[in-house]
Amino acid sequence: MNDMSQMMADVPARSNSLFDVAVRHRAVLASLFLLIFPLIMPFKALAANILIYGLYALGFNLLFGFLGLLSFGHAALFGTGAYFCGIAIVHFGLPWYVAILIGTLGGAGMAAIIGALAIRTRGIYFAMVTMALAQCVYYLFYQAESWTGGENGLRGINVHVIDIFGLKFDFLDPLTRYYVIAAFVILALFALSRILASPFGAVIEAVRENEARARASGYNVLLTRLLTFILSGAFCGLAGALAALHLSIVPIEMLHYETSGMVVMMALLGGMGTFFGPFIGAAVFMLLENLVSLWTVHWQLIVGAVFVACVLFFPAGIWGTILRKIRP
Amino acid sequence: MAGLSLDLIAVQLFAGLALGAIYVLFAIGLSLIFGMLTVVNFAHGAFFMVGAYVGLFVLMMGGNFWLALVVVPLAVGIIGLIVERFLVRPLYGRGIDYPLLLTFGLSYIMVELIRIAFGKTGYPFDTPELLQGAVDIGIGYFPLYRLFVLGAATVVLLVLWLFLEKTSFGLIIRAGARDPQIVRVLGVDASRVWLVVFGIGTGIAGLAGVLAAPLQGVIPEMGSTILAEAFVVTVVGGMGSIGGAVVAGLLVGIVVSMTSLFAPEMAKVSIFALMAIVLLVRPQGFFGRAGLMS
Amino acid sequence: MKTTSSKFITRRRLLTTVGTGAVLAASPFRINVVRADEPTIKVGFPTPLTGPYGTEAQDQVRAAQVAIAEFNDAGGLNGRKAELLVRDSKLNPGEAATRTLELIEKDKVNFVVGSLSASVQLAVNNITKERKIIFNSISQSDEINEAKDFSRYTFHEALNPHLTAGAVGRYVFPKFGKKVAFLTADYAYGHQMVRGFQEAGKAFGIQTVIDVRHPLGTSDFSTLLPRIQALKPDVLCISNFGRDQQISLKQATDFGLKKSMKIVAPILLYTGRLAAGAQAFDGVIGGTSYYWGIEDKVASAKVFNDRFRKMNDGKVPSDYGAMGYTGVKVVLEGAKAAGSLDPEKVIPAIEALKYDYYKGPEYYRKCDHQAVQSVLIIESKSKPEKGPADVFNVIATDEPSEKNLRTCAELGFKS
Amino acid sequence: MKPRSDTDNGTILRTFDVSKTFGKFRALKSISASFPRGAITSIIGPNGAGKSTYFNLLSGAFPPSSGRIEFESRDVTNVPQHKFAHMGVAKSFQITNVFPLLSTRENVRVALQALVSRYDIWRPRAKLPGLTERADALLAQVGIWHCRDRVAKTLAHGEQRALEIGMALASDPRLLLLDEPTAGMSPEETRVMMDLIVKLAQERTVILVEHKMKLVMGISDRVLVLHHGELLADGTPSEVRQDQQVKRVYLGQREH
Repeated sequence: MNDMSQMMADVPARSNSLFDVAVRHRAVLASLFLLIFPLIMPFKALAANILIYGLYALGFNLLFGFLGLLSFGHAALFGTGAYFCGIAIVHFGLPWYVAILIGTLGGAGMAAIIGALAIRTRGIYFAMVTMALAQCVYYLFYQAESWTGGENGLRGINVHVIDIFGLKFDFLDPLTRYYVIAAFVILALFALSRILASPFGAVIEAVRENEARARASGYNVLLTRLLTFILSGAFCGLAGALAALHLSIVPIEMLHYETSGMVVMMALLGGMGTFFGPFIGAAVFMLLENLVSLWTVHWQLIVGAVFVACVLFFPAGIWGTILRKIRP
Repeated sequence: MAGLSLDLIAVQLFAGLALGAIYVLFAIGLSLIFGMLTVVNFAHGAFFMVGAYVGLFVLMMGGNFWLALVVVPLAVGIIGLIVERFLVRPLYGRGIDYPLLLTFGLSYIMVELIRIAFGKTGYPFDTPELLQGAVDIGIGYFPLYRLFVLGAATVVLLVLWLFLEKTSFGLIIRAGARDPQIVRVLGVDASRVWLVVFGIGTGIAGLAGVLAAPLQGVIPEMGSTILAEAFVVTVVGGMGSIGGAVVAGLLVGIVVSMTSLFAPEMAKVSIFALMAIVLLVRPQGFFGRAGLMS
Repeated sequence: MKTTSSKFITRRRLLTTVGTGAVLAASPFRINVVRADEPTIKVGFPTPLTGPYGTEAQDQVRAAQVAIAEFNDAGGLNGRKAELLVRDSKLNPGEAATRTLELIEKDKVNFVVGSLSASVQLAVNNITKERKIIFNSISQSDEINEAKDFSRYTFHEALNPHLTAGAVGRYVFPKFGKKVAFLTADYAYGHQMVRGFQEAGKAFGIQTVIDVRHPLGTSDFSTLLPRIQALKPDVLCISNFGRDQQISLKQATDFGLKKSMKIVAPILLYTGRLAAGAQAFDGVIGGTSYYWGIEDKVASAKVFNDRFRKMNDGKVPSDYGAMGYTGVKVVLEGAKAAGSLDPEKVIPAIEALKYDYYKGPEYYRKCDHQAVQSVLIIESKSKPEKGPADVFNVIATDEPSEKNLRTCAELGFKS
Repeated sequence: MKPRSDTDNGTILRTFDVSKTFGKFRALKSISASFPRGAITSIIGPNGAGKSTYFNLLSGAFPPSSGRIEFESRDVTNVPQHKFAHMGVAKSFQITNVFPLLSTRENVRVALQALVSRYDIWRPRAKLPGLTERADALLAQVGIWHCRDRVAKTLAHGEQRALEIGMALASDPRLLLLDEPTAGMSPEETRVMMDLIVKLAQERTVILVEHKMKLVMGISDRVLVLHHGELLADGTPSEVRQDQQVKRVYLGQREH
């Protein structure tokens, strides 16, 4: 994974070049960008979807890009977040913010279960175990029809008003809905930036760089992997919860292994192991799909070709390639 | 349980074996390519599908099923050669992620190209007249064509085994599967070996596709379902182990047929549960080498 | 063989296209460019152009365009023309919901019509009802009629499983016997079909010998069929859809099941029959909302078929495709009757419609907005006689009647 | 041979009848030995003698197949590797083993951090007090402070080995285990390394595995000789030098 690791020394250092200042305030810069983002997108719901899938890819990237573990079962974390959030609202009538919390915890909890089982395997086997376990999760939610709606999906996650400190926002208004979702994504960006800059962030890096050395230095490698997987699950769970609120439904397809494969594509397209890469990957992927599918029903051909070209010629991904160019 | 009898269980077991033979046939190429090239070929399902369509094309051009059985593995194998030479080869030495992702994207392209050429709807693919109908196998009736597929799979495995065990090229391949360095030491152009292995692997996938066509018709999406099943077979058997793929393929067939009998709605998830359990107990699969790819 | 390689455009050209923002007219499914003069009536049409039902979806679009053309040729709504905004739902409820949001929030459509598959239709319905937009669904499900998912903005032009399976059951059970086996796709649609068969079968005293539930998207039924064969039922009801149906019928034929039992499917798909071939479907009895062959007996079918043929190089419409026509026609005629696009006025207008657009008389039941309509009972021919489209015989017609539907109380509506 | 009956104060590490088998291969056969505190003990032996296996058991890389290991009178037989650093045991690897893409200073900082913060996901790591200063001090101690800002993989071989020892020292270990610290080094680099080891041994116990017998005789207080997985000799350098069996093994080696 050398190619990817090349651009990973992404830790804010104390220097005052423009580049380093930008890196240190990356979450702030991203937040500013997200404010104007919906205005340049074809439509608001797509902008919100890009945020949600971007966050999903971000969570995935924490595990894949930063720790170096390729999971093919992340749909289980994303989907569990969505279902838990949806079920909290539909079956328990809980307020939206509690539902988001439950969705986030659901993603983390599912990660804890899958992680505890899979964490001892590595490489391709880790990818396969996570895929198999995610399929079992799919089946579980599929069969629990009275809770999840089964194949029909969960409907009725109807939140009309978002109430924050007495202020009421119309959640059916597309722009408002976007900003509410963006607020959570921005929070997540800050959290992720902090995690990466934290002592634990250094441990993640150390384990990716050299497991044996990390172990000899006194780090519990398995526990580090598990905790990273759980953190990744929390981000993906939050993304799922936001998706449930955004679309007011949870389709069973969210748990499908294609949803797991998609996030791998997004992360690679954008540049794994970079902070913004997955987000950019998600944006490019979804925009491409959106634009091309307006123009031809054979959009998968174009998406596939772009992807293959990316693997062959830009292994660092879009953002990774840009970073290489602009990094002093 | 209504209608359970020993005969039924015997038929069920047999059906499981026959189904397993198809899994084996499909997974063997995947396993071969992985063992030799450490490429996890996500486009394997697409090669399978292309095989069925090439077979269809042969029929449309006025050929018959038997001709298709010869043309398909050659044609698909050649596509495989081209893919290896121009797409996969530049990625050797860059870890397993890149070939995996490349073939993932490639499968999108192949499926879409087939849709463009043949349309989105599937086509019927009639069972060759000689092999139509069901025959009494002593424990019940079984479609003649499925027996034929079982036999064909056995023949392919036998030929592959002879090739690997008895030819000098096979020896190089086997040596290379154990230690890729050896091939270079032997003074053989390694890239030629990889090329041929990829061609053989995809050729067998194509053959599996044309053999499956009379069972289920052809449709651009037909490769995606079986790909998941083939991964289960390959992983359970131990990635890169051909014997493992055979054992695991038959086992998966039997697991599917037994769950079909007692809890049919769980038939699909049962194989993933099997894979999860096997991997948790024995992470390298039945015959896989420990530590490979870790 | 259909070749559409002319649509293949190089990547550079794509980039130019995207760069200049011009959307090329390379496909009939592009967004129509909005005309500047008078705001048109916009009908949003999410449908799965990509995915396994792409053929049906394309047919739905073609038929819907017939309805738009008719409306515009007849002068529109006081001169206001209608246009169809097609979006690819990719057969994914999440994508369908996003596309529906686009249609409502960005394109400001007046109506939404379409969908194929229960999950997609329920997803679209959840979006439209929240935003008080009229949605006419043209895909089957029982849930959409139920109080939990229904809203007054929801209309259901398609058949529903209860109605379809009931109609087929009422025809089949008295003729072919009481021992019934089921092979069912394990999801709501399949379960509802079985329930429909069993409810209809009560009157005939049928006995269920087994209900084998297979996972959705099964590509091999060889491990499921021997058991059914061993039980020797009189009738085997195969309740699944699309590719599952094609493969299960093909493999049931291979296993020789047709020799000892009558195979029945609640819905026999026209496109499915074309894809799977005559051999697999031979002799199978099923239901359908529409088959072009009724044009000899039903005048409106003749008119519709001819318009469709004229706009589509002589092709005939498929069952699910034809519903794209009525689905759109209903909302536009409703608007015309109301003289307005205000949903609150259009809803009572549609509720009051008594129409015969393509298959005989229909109307919407008040409580659940289900189109009360006939179900055709068809049998697949062993080989086409009059051209490749001649695949079914219509052997009976289950006439429209509210008593064939579940009662409003059963659906959870308080009277 | 029985372990010497030193008091626990005098013995830092002991093994009781430890064996290790890999499949059918018996790499180590029932080794009992004790390691005196404050001394430099070398484990020597020809290739395939089981030195590295023994070293790995002592450093907790994997548990023995049978037998027991005690560190400061505490049973550590099945204690996982990552806990050794916290008990006061540190090791360097036979093949160079640093974090290749991190800077030299960051390498040591990460090692230092293991003792103060491992699972904190919130506070900025830059704010952990004193880590950078201590990292710089350690780099100075092992003589590569001038390389502090370079990416580790660009260091020269000898510098990387020094860095490794610097990382091992991060936990301020009472016992330092070194696996062939001079492997692959030039004579000049070797001399620097040997001086460093002697200096480090003034404050802690050192156990080192070495292939080159001559190198360690001069600096070791005790020497263990392994041969075919068995303990051949155990004593001061001069005792070992006089041992007939050792002579035979090593002379025999040279003859080949």
